[in-house]
Amino acid sequence: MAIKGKPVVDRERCKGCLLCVRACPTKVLAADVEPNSWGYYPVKVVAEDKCIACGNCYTVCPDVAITVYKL
Amino acid sequence: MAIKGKPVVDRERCKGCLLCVRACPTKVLAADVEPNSWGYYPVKVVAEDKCIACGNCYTVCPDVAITVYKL
Amino acid sequence: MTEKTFMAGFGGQGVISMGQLWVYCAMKEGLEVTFFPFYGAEKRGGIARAGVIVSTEEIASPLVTSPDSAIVMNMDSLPLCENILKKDGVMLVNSSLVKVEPERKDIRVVKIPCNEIAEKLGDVKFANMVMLGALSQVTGAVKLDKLEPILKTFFSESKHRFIPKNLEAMEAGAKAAS
Amino acid sequence: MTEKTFMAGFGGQGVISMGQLWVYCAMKEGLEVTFFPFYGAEKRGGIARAGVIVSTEEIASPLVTSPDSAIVMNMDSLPLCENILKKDGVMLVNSSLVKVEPERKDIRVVKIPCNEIAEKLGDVKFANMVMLGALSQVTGAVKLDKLEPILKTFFSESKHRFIPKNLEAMEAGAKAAS
Amino acid sequence: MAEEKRLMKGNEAMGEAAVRAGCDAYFGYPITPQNELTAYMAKHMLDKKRTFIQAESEVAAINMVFGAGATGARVMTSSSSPGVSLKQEGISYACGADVPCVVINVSRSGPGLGGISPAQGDYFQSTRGGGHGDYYHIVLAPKSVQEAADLTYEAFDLADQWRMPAMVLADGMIGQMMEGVSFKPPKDPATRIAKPWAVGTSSNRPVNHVDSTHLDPDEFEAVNRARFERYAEMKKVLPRYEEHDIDDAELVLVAYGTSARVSYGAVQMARKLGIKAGLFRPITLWPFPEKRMGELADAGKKFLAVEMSMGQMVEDVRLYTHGKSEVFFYGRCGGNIPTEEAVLAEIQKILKK
Amino acid sequence: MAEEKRLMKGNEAMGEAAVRAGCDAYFGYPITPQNELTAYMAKHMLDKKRTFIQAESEVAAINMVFGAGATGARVMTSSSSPGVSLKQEGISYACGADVPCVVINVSRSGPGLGGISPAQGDYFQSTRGGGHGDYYHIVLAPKSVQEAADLTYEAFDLADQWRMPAMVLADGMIGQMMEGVSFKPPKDPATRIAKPWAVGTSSNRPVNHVDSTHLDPDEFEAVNRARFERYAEMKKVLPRYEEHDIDDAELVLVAYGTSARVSYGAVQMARKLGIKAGLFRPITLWPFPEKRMGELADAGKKFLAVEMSMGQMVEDVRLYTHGKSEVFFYGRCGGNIPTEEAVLAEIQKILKK
Amino acid sequence: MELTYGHPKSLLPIQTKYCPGCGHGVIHRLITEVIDEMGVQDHSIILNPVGCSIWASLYFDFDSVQVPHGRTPAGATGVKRMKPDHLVICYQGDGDLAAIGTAEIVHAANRGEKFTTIFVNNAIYGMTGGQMAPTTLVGQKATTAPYGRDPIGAGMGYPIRVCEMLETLGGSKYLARGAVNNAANTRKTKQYIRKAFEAQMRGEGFTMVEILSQCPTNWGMEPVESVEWVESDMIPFYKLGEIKDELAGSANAVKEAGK
Amino acid sequence: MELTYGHPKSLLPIQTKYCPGCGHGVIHRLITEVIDEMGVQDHSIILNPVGCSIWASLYFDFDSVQVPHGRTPAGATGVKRMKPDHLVICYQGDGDLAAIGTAEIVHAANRGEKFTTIFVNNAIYGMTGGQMAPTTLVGQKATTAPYGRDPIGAGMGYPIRVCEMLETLGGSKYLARGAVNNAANTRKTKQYIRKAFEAQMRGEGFTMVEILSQCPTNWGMEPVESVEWVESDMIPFYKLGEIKDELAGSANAVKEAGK
Ligand SMILES: Cc1ncc(C[n+]2csc(CCOP(=O)(O)OP(=O)(O)O)c2C)c(N)n1
Ligand SMILES: Cc1ncc(C[n+]2csc(CCOP(=O)(O)OP(=O)(O)O)c2C)c(N)n1
Ligand code: SF4
Ligand code: SF4
Ligand code: SF4
Ligand code: SF4
Ligand code: SF4
Ligand code: SF4
Ligand SMILES: [Mg+2]
Ligand SMILES: [Mg+2]
Repeated sequence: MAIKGKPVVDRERCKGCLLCVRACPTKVLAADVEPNSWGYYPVKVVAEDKCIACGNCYTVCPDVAITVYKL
Repeated sequence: MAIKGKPVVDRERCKGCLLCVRACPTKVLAADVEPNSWGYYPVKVVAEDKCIACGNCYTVCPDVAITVYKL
Repeated sequence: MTEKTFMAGFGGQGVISMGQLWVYCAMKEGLEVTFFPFYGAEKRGGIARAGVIVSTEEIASPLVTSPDSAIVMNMDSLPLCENILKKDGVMLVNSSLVKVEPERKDIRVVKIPCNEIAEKLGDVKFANMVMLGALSQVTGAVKLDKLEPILKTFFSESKHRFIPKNLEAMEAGAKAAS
Repeated sequence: MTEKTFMAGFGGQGVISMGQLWVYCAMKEGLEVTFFPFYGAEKRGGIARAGVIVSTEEIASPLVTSPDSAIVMNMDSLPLCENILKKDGVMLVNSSLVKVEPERKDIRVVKIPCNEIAEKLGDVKFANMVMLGALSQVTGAVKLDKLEPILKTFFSESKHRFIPKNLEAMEAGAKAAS
Repeated sequence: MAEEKRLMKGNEAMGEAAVRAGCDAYFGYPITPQNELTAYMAKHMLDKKRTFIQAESEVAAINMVFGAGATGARVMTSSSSPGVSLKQEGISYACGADVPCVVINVSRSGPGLGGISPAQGDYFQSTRGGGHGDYYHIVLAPKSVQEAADLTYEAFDLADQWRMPAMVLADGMIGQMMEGVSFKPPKDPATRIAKPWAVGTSSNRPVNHVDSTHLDPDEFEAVNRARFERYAEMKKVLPRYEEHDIDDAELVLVAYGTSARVSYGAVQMARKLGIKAGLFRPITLWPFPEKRMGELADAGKKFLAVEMSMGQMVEDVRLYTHGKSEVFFYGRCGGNIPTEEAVLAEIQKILKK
Repeated sequence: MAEEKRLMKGNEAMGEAAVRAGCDAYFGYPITPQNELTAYMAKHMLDKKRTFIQAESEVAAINMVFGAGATGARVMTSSSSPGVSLKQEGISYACGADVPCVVINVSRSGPGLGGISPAQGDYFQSTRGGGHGDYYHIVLAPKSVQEAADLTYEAFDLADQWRMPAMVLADGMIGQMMEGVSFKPPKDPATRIAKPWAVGTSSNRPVNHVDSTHLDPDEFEAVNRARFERYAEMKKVLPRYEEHDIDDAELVLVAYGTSARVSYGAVQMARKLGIKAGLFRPITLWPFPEKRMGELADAGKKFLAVEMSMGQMVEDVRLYTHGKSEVFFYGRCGGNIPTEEAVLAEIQKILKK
Repeated sequence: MELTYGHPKSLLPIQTKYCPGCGHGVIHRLITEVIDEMGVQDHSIILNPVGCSIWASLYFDFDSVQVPHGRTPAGATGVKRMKPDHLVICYQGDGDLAAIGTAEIVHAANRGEKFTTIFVNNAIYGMTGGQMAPTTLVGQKATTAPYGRDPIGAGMGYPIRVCEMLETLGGSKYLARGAVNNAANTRKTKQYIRKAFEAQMRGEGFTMVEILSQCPTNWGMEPVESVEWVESDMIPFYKLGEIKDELAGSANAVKEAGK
Repeated sequence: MELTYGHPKSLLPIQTKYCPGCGHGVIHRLITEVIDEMGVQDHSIILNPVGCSIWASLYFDFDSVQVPHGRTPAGATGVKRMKPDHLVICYQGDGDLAAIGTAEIVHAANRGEKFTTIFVNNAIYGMTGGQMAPTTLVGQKATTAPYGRDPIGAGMGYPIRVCEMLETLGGSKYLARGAVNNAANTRKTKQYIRKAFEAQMRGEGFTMVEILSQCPTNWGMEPVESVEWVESDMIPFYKLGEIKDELAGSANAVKEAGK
């Protein structure tokens, strides 16, 4: 059975660099259209069910704005 | 005919390091026993006829205290 | 005449350019000017601030401490401006982003929905030009009548096509404030 | 009592050691002392100079400017010493190398053939010890009676065998000066 | 005909002035708040096929300056406080070898890493020779972008004339702010003073050595004394200052650079309140206008030194008023700039008005 | 019981004193006339399994000192004039981060490369903060080999106590000459002051940062002001000086280090001639004994500053006598040392006797 | 539900002042991950450089020392000699390490100082706003190389390969070059860091991990563009991998592998 | 009778202050021989280092500039950029070049500055009286390494091979190592100097000749012993020869040889 994961984005820490979006093999993440209180457009989880808990998003994130759980 | 040379030592410039004595292939030079006015014991020419004008003495001398003529 | 203005906004809102254009126009109108930006530790983001002075006299301190006018481009800038604006000063507020009222009652508040006006003109980026027009209208310190040629030297060639929109935005701001 | 001595000679004649031993002995005899060497730009060769002061009082300037006594170890040092020695001062001359007479007439000259005496003892290197003995004899400022134990700490173990000859040289110098 | 006024940052204006003054070579290392100056030089010196080098450090930069200056070229470096500390050895060498050059310090808050905001804590370093040995060099303190340009332009001539480094001490405010500025025309290289002492200039002369060492102490001392005679001459002809409302002033504010601007504002405010305050602004920090200072002391003035420091120039005010006057001090530091209001309050406190 | 007197060079004596004071680490770069000190430390620190590093430069040395000092260790560096110029940035950082350390300057003649002979041209650099920003540090000036040892020994405690660099400013004469010296017993490390601010000391506390930067100007200013309060406190308790024949003196010679020795000789000669001269010798150059200086000025003395420089300390004499006294200056430079005779002549000239 | 990728303990949960996409943030996290894994948080001391990472002491939850620009290796030498049982990290930018601090890094490496240098090579001066660094690529633009780095005409020099230069020195024991431009490189970089830290704690000589790091702001790029530029332009010149590995541990590893 | 080996014209006939047997004197002569042969005496400028050769301006009969200890390459950069048609010589000792001046030599070499460095490696600090240099051999005694240079126990570092380090830099074009301990090596060293000077005048990049040189005084040896120690101890570690030769001239030479 494929591993399932759950990424959690901290909207306030995220600076919207989109490196995680690029790094995610299964396109779980995408840019939000609402800015956070710093004025950045953070990412949001758009396809949680596709997450395979690979940790790429966490690994490339410069702001530790994503944490990943294994289900 | 073998080349003949004539080394000329400037007693006052010579600091008596003896590097030329070491470098001379034909043992033309040797230390003097009389010091110069600086208190150094300069070298003197002891076998001028053996000089082959190779320039070794000049070449190693740190004080340009020897010049060599070709006869 | 001396008009000291304090401007603040989110980094990226064009606060610095707004201040520079303000003093540039003033200089071309024969006034003495100084412009002083403040930078935080952040390279990007953070609050952008500038103090500008235009005057018919030699300018003493270039530091804007109790400004005659203040520009509030976003929420975070409001407390800064309230804190510093002099009694009876005028506060120009970008009401598109600043939804609360200033607490101080001894100042005049002019609200300009800069983002909305700018968006109507096609791009929220013109918001600073909207505010510039408003500032001119409200204070009368700088006429901005030389803005067009100035924008030509201010912008690189490739951006000259945006000049008409910028002027439009400025005028829209002036109108909104009148 | 204060005795200021200026010492000069050819680099390698042991002028520095002579000065150091002089003040070392003086210190052990309970006197205040200072020793100051001068170096030229040369690493080897050149003139070696030192100014030493021994005194029953606290020593003011460590600089020896008009010494009570001067030691002339070689020809080149003669003008230096003549120049600096105070009126009525005593000049100790190594007559083995210094063949001319000092020009000044207001000083006392004591000639010691240091090199010859030293060579008689087996090595010209003892010349400085000969002069040391003479200095003690002539000035009476330092008795040198603690020289032997001092030489033990001054020389490295491997050179201790030369100590007797050094003492002999010192005594021969004293005798030559008396 | 005067050129049209331009709106420029102080840093850029100093760069343009240097280019016009005929700067042949610029050597610098990045540091805030003077980076626009280095960037300006990069662009404009390269455009003009002159020498621009981003040195590996401030130490390297000042020694490149030394080398280039030794050839008789017009050379400049710029930095800010910590970087200027690193240049102290080199500045001492340039002073010891009488090599003209221009050094700009856009000073920031210290000590240590401090902050990038404006400050005036480098007054001692600049005017007392932060490096080793006995020396001084010219120190010019502009109060505006225009003056920053003018003094930079002039610094090249002064350096050549007096054969020494000329420093422009501009605090971070002067470097960072924009004002209108118009420039002097570019210098004709032919007007430059001859430098027969320079290396690599001609073969029809005895060799030249540009150095700062002397085998013989007496010779060394003579060279130093000759330099101090030059200093004495400079003290006579070079001091420059600006005065406002001095004549009837009870309290004379003494300030340079940005703090002089603030003080001027405070004086104006005071006058409006009928308080007799005036401003004395030294433009040359070295040589300090000590003669005028003494005259003002003799005239019975009180003084208030206003600085963006914990009190450095105030020592010169004390020194040159010879204990004849009451000398007060008001200073801010850490990147804070005194406000006109605070200085006014200080004036009122002192004059009890 | 006091140890037996030893005959030592000043440089070696300072080394031995540092070892006894519990110096944990020494970092230095060779330079004449202090080389015997570095060599002494090499041998004795290695023998004691303490840290000795011949750094790649003076800049590296002072920053090694900073790093080691930040851990709370007792650390020292030594150099001579040009090398000390290179350390100015680092010293400013140490002052800004309140890192205690001992810096020895065996000063030589300058400016520039200058010469290896003794001089006192680094007074301004030492006492006014040759580096950037507002700071001072302790400066101790020994007059003899014994005092060089004593002050070095004590410098470690003072540095720790006041959390700042303590500099021993010994001219080349003090470093090079030999005199008798007896030493204080080695320090018990247990007597050291606690350093809760140091890094790497314990895990049962919040983290420690040893730095000199502050994001907020107000916070930065507060830190600076607190440091200046410490300075004010130091000015009250630290100044130290020696006096000779002051009471009835008409002319007070002011001198430190070697020139104080010379001046003492001149005073003795003067007294023998019935001339009323005295000597005031500051031992702490910073904080300068300004209070006592003021008292002497009030007592109507004249002053003659004697320096191996073109006149630096004399500025402090002028400053702290507040224009009340005539202040004269006699100086030599370039490696020349004033003679007792010349100073006496100067005394006679001034007093017209 | 298990937290597999969570915030490292020794990294404080504070918003950094770095620009969006900046490599410094990733590198900070890697350092703290390794420290957490090794359990040495309360025995770690970092020397933060003068550069964009000057405020790193706000983020790292262990002691720090902050010395002048470029002198971090000298400072770290002082720290480590006094605290040999601590993990001492010398964090440096490319201006800091390869320009003003050249002498300090060369000699610390040559002395075999037993700390680890984390060398952040972003081919630019970040903090001061985009000046040329010693590692700036040929042709790359910078405020002080307005027409691109020009080694020949303007004499601006060539990009310096620091690992290769330090390789020539006797005291350097482990020199590796990684990148943080994608997940794979980032993971490998973490391994290098771990290897270096472990070697340090075993008391081996000088260890350094050079990390190619994106500076979107001063490169004038979007973050995503910038990580691609690392791949397309930087990595071809600055080859990734272990440039020098003379660690005792490695020899053992090799031996074991050979069994 | 023809004077075949006579005093070079551009070397003043003044007794030097060097110790008997010191290599500096030989090196001075070689430099001036080449200058005379090239006929550039009145277009030569030398930068003398702070070291035993500080007084070299007394001996060389052409212009000189004297900058602070270790900063000669920076000074020479300034000189050469202003006087590109002059032969600019940067004379440096091993303390000067490889310790305090590490950053300056690395970056001058990397920028490809068009002057020639004459690097006198005598494995010791001569002028200051025998302290350890970065080039001091392992085990060699010095006043600051009283028990011999100890890279491991005392962390004193390893002898640095400067040519090999500078070889890694893009701007260095010619790096050779010679010695003046006997006539043959001395002659070869002269050839290296000539090649470097000629390349400089052609405007090629950075050129340097490292010269192993005896310091009898601080090695505590007689001069003859000292030249033998160069042979027995220095040369095995510091291999003689042309370490890097990317000169255009050389390529041509190679081509021509291949005809
Ligand atoms: C002595 C000194 N010189 C210059 C500076 C200015 N300065 C601060 S950071 C920096 C360089 C930053 O570049 P880098 O080391 O590459 O770090 P990055 O910001 O790119 O991470 C410089 C030149 C300084 N603070 N001190
Ligand atoms: C800033 C500075 N630091 C130190 C010195 C002292 N100093 C003079 S020469 C020298 C080193 C000489 O060694 P090297 O460069 O090897 O030349 P050598 O004498 O061996 O030819 C040193 C450290 C100085 N003059 N200036
Ligand atoms: S853990 Fe992997 S799959 Fe899941 S969101 Fe992150 S990158 Fe995508
Ligand atoms: S990598 Fe991190 S900061 Fe960047 S967009 Fe994704 S979550 Fe946000
Ligand atoms: S030229 Fe040759 S043979 Fe003649 S003396 Fe010199 S070394 Fe000997
Ligand atoms: S090599 Fe020169 S200095 Fe040495 S002994 Fe021979 S002639 Fe004299
Ligand atoms: S400027 Fe560059 S290095 Fe600095 S924080 Fe921004 S992206 Fe990072
Ligand atoms: S100390 Fe050494 S390098 Fe210096 S002159 Fe003497 S032998 Fe030559
Ligand atoms: Mg960088
Ligand atoms: Mg050497």
